Amino acid sequence: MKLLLAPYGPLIPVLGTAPVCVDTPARNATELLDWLHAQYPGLAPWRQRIACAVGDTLLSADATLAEGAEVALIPPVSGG
Amino acid sequence: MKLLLAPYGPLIPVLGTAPVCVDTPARNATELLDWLHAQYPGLAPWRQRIACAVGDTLLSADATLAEGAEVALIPPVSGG
Amino acid sequence: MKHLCEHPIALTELLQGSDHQSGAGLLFTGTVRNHHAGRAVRGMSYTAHHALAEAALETICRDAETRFDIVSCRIIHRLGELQLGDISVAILVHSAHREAAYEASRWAIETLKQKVPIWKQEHYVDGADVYLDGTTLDQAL
Amino acid sequence: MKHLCEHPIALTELLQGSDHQSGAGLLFTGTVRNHHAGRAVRGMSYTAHHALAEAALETICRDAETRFDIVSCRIIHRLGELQLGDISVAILVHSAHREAAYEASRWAIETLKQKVPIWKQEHYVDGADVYLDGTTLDQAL
Repeated sequence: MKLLLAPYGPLIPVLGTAPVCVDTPARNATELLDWLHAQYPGLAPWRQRIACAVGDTLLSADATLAEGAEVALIPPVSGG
Repeated sequence: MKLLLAPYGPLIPVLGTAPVCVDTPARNATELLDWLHAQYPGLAPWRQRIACAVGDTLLSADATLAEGAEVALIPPVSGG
Repeated sequence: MKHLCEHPIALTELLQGSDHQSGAGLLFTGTVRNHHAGRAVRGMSYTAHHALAEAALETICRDAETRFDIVSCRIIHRLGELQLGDISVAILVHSAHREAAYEASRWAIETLKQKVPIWKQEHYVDGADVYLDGTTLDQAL
Repeated sequence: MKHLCEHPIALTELLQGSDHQSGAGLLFTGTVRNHHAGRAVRGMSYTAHHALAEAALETICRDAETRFDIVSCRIIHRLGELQLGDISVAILVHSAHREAAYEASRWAIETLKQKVPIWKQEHYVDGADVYLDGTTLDQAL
């Protein structure tokens, strides 16, 4: 399935700037992150620390992904 | 001994505005307040609640008073 | 007068001057409210023992800077006739870390209310003028 | 954008509009510091997931107004390139009594740091650019 990823903050130097086009067998948010960690060893510091969002909705672990979806990758936040 | 009293805040409606000239046998701050309470029953709500100052110094209980001194009478404070 | 003022408190001026050491700023303002203990308020008068109040406010600022890990503490208290919404007191604290700013600011306003010879007289809509009961100074006799 | 802004935060505007219900105002500001963990800082970049950050900041303001006895909570967070001394975040709380203002303000800044998708990248005098390690969202997988 093709997805458009939008990495944020410290994920940009690892994954590149949005849109990052990927073709992945992942069907839901958890599988997408597992797949990304396998593809990008540079993501190791963010294991279990990335949230996914589509539009303005944060995704639950089993949220299914639609072909062509734009998925935001949200690392730990540091505003203030 | 003659003193010039300067009442502040809620003491003004009771004692009048400064300078309030008094002639009192009091020799120190405590005696002055005892004497004032006897002279002005309206001071009853402020029994043991008034501090005395000369210039920018708050007086201790036994601080002696000089003839003609200007004594500020400082009731409970309510700034802020 | 450094800490007391007879004119409206200029917050913009107070806030000016960036301070590259500090990461946190905390500005507390006290404002004349339109009600107190169920009565409608139309205004407020503040009076002070000027010399003692200036000295007490200066002591609070310096003590705050000693007791807490802050860069600076400034206090301005207004005197005279205030209207609804007017600012009666402003306390500005700068610090490297925010915890200390919150603690110092809170301490400064509480201490001000206990130690500084300033008096508040409320003017009610019904025409009454009332001095609020305050905090007795430690030096009271 | 209601809570995010790309230009310098106008404190004077934020502070305007007297509120006759409230007796206490508390303005917290976070400022770019000239040092962090022993390194000399020359500036900072802030980026955000705009839609999520706006929604998260709005939720914090409304939650603060529900959890604490306050009249209002406003938050503005700056994005883009900031210089030393620039304000990155401003939180303004109004309340009838000061206790609630301090509690709500403190809660708002702590919650902002934990929940809002904004990222800080520090630019050091030595040329390095470093994203600070942040707080993992509850929804992280």
